[in-house]
Amino acid sequence: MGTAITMTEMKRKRFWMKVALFAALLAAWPTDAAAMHITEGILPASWAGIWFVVAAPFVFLGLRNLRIRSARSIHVKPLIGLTGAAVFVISCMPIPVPVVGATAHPCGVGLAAILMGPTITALIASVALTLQALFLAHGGLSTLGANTMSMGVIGGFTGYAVFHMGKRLGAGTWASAFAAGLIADWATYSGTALFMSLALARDGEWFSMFLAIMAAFAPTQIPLGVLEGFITAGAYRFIMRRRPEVADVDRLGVVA
Amino acid sequence: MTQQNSRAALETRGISFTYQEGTKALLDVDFIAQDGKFTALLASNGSGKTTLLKALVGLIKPQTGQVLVEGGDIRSMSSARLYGKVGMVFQNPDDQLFAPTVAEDVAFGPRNMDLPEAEVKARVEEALFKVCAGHLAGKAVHHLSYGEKKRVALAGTLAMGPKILILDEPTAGLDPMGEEGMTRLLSDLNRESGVTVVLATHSIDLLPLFADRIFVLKNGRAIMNGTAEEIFRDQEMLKSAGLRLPYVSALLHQLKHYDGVPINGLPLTIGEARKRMLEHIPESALVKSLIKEPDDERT
Amino acid sequence: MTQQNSRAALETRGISFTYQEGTKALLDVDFIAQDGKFTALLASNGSGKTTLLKALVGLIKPQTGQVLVEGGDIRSMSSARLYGKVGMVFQNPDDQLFAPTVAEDVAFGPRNMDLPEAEVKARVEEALFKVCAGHLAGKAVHHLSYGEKKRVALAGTLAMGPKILILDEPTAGLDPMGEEGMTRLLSDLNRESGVTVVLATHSIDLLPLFADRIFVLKNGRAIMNGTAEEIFRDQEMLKSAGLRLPYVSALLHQLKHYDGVPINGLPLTIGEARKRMLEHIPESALVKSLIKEPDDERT
Amino acid sequence: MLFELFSDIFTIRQSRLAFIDARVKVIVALGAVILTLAASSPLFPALMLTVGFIGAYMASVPARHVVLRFAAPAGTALLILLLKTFMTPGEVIGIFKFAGLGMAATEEGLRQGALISARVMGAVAVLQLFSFVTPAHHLFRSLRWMGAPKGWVEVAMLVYRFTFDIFEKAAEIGSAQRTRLGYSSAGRSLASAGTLAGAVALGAMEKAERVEEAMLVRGYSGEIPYDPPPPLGAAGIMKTAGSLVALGALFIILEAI
Ligand SMILES: Nc1ncnc2c1ncn2[C@@H]1O[C@H](COP(=O)(O)OP(=O)(O)OP(=O)(O)O)[C@@H](O)[C@H]1O
Ligand SMILES: Nc1ncnc2c1ncn2[C@@H]1O[C@H](COP(=O)(O)OP(=O)(O)OP(=O)(O)O)[C@@H](O)[C@H]1O
Ligand SMILES: [Mg+2]
Ligand SMILES: [Mg+2]
Repeated sequence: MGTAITMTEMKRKRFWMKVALFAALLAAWPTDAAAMHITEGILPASWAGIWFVVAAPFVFLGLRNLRIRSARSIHVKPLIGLTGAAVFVISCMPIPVPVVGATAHPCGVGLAAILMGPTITALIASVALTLQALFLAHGGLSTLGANTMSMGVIGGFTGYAVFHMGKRLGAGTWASAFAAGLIADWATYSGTALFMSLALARDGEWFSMFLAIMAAFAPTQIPLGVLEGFITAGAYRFIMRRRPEVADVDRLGVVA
Repeated sequence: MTQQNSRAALETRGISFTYQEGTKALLDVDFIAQDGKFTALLASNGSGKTTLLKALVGLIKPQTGQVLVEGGDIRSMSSARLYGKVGMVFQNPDDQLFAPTVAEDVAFGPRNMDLPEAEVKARVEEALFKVCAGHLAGKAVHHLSYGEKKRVALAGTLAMGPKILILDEPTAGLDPMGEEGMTRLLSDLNRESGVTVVLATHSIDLLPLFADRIFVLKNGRAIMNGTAEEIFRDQEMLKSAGLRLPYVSALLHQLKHYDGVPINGLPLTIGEARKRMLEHIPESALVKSLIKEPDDERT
Repeated sequence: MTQQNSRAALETRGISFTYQEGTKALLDVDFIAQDGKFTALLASNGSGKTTLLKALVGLIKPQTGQVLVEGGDIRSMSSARLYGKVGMVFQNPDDQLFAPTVAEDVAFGPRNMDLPEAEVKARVEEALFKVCAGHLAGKAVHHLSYGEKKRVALAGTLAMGPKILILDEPTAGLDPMGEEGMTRLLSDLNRESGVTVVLATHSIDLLPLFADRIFVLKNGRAIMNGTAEEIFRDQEMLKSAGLRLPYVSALLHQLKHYDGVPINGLPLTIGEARKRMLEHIPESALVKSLIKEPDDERT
Repeated sequence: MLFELFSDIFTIRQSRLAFIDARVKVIVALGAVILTLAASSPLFPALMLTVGFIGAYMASVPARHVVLRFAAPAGTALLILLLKTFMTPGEVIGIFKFAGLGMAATEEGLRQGALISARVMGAVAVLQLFSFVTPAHHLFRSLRWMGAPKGWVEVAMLVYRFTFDIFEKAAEIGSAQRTRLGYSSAGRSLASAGTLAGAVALGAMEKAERVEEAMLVRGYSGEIPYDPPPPLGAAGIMKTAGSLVALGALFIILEAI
């Protein structure tokens, strides 16, 4: 496979056939594919370190936020701990993906971002990812920085932004939450694909690698993102209908 | 209804279940609930009651053994068929009310059965009426009291029209009136509507006394089954299972075995106990003037 | 300890509390718990027991009235001082165990009191010993059974060395053995260690009988208070508050008022009831051969 | 399925590794992961994989559980191997027919793929062995001792503690929905899953209020106190340094082969 620029028609066709092969492999693998988190050991030490450095400020923003809000009101820490645990549990719910017939897991960051705001979401994501890496062998410690970046930061901030943009543009709460869940999920998976391709590819070929990984993840992630949109919207609507005062952003949210 | 005999509505044959991390919650349990009868599982905390009930409705799959509903293995039953026949009410009502309002919540099951909307409405109304909660239909679920939530949760299952009703600790957390009301409700459902009732409880003084048959579990094993009289007669067994006699029976038991009053049998209810006690009090000792007009508070 | 009389450990003066959405949960409640005594709040579901207990420890602020702890208004007390004196155990143990292990959880309170680590360790050990849970120290909280969690939650409060212990439904959800064990534990703490015990319950047959004084709530009002004998003598009041007699008393009550057996007073416990019953059974009717060697199961 | 794996029961079983000071284990495990990632041949990672399996066996972790935990990373490792083998330019060592198309495997690709796959499996094995023999609360205590941000550790402790409770609640709600046919079609499943997620999140927020009250009456004033572990001590330092030196030596030897 040459560089993307010099690809002939034939090579291009062959490239996509290979992508299809990997997609089939991924879908056929009995456990849920590791699309959401970068598995331990994939990133070379240099890239692992870079993502730690990039993600750290966001987690520290979350910590700062936590500290400021805790100083103001004592209930914030248990509230964030409990809501974090809930998001963690939700992200472990098995969702049957219709197209490929496998089950996958929602990432839950869309919901987390709506309920808790983006920086707290980054903090919670780093915690949940650590626990997952240790007790579930999902993701990893060396890839914690990259995973926090793709899930907590990219997923969290896009989810939050989409939700509030949607509401500002006059879309209903349901539609905004749906979009937030969907976009946060897809953003997370694009981030993961981007980081993996950057690390795996040699000079010049990263774009084709990126496309290949994206394509390999697509059969599960595209429908999963839609499902996650529905779940996020359903969950948010449930909370709003049951206890609208609880979902008051100022209690949990982070625009502090 | 209680006459038509000995067809098993629910049956387990030698089921065992071990939780993923190693707790052996059920060990070779044979359980039978006869059609139209009232069957109770009586056991102390952590004996496997909830686990057994979950196995009965296929929510957990025993590693060995078989679960039969009306003679058919539940593994070969579609969930629509199974849950059309068997309804389950869980212990914590907060975990089973998921619609914003009572009426919507009760309608959840019937709607999922693809019934026409008119039929759904009728069923919701009927179910709420049965549990004396008709006036709650329009209320928001989280504004209900605990006792009300318990009754609405029951209505949500009744609305699906199950022939077999399984309940986990239906009276736990209820006050005396709630406890009595729920017990009467279940007993009526069983006697009047012919619903087969299976329930788990660790309360002793009221609920089990209504059961046609009681199964006692201990550490995941069904160590005994029989009528209430049979079960409570075996004090050794009760003690080993961490249970005790109903208070009234304990009084009469002590009068007999500590004081030598030759009481016949082992009365379980207040009414029976009164009769037995009067046999030993000379007519001459009774004071007529004490007797008040009896009201309807007799149990 | 129970001799030193009539100093109020806890007192409310005309407190009323309305929840944000409008439920009037407490209405002009006067409550007193004497120092060193065992005081019970008895009421049906939703009568305001939990709300009152929370007001006693300052978790909710009554809109009117005063709460006094050892004579001092709690509004003028630092939380460190207040919670050094008054400990509260909530109903659901899962909500009050927040550390990963039992020992760490029990140490939470003492550490917040800034005690030196050696003292913390000693207190944790002692508290766990008191609730018979010494062997659980190293266990993960989420691996405990329900009864174990209840006892550990109590230990977490005891470790802070409170002179006043407040408990919300300490026996709810426990099986017969657990219920009895918890009741005995609380009674021992009260009698032997001199801890003032205040608890809320809607179970009737065991816990309230240990109380020196019982307060009955109804719809947020304290409608009566007195000794167990006084409370259970007033059947009208009990009925209106949705309560009932203990089963044993109900039997004797019915024998008296439906059958005319002239029973003295209103026995509440099995032991008392036995004595009263024997007064009416002629010596000649007793059969000595029935008497077994009494074991320790008498209540 | 995923959640069944989330179990710490094995760390409670007694094994020799479980008794080692958690701080030593944290440092050595991190060292092992870093060396695994730095390896330029699959040998050192393979050694770590072996050590991981032997350790799991010593800690009497059921084989089924080990297989379950390794399944997903193994899938990823295989995928990487294939991706690399067939998508890296270089000297072709074989052509495989797939769907009428020739796929060229290259030597360079195979080499790179094998290395990355080995790193994945080796690093995962190190981490899993660590979590099999280290109770979570020891980990939290070590992290705090090592100067991890207090807020982070506190949140992690709460998340860890309540995950189990909340999972049970989620399972209960799911069961209640199931018995009322909430999952009897795709549309209903989706609606039920949304409701479930909402009920779980709301339940957690409501629980947080009760937890906070329970913390308050036990003197909580904003920070969860902890008991700092004693200094690592000469023995601990020796153990850590010894293990790291041994790992380093093995690394150098295996890299040289
Ligand atoms: N999800 C679970 N995972 C692991 N072990 C469990 C689980 N649920 C229950 N157990 C264990 O299985 C055993 C039986 O539990 P079960 O809930 O069936 O008892 P129970 O009789 O219903 O008790 P209770 O009266 O407290 O409700 C107990 O030892 C319990 O700790
Ligand atoms: N957080 C709350 N918000 C609004 N209303 C509440 C709240 N907590 C309780 N209530 C209401 O206040 C009243 C008293 O409740 P409380 O919990 O004090 O009763 P209780 O006697 O403890 O009942 P139970 O025996 O069921 O525990 C009830 O009507 C209840 O619905
Ligand atoms: Mg149970
Ligand atoms: Mg209460």
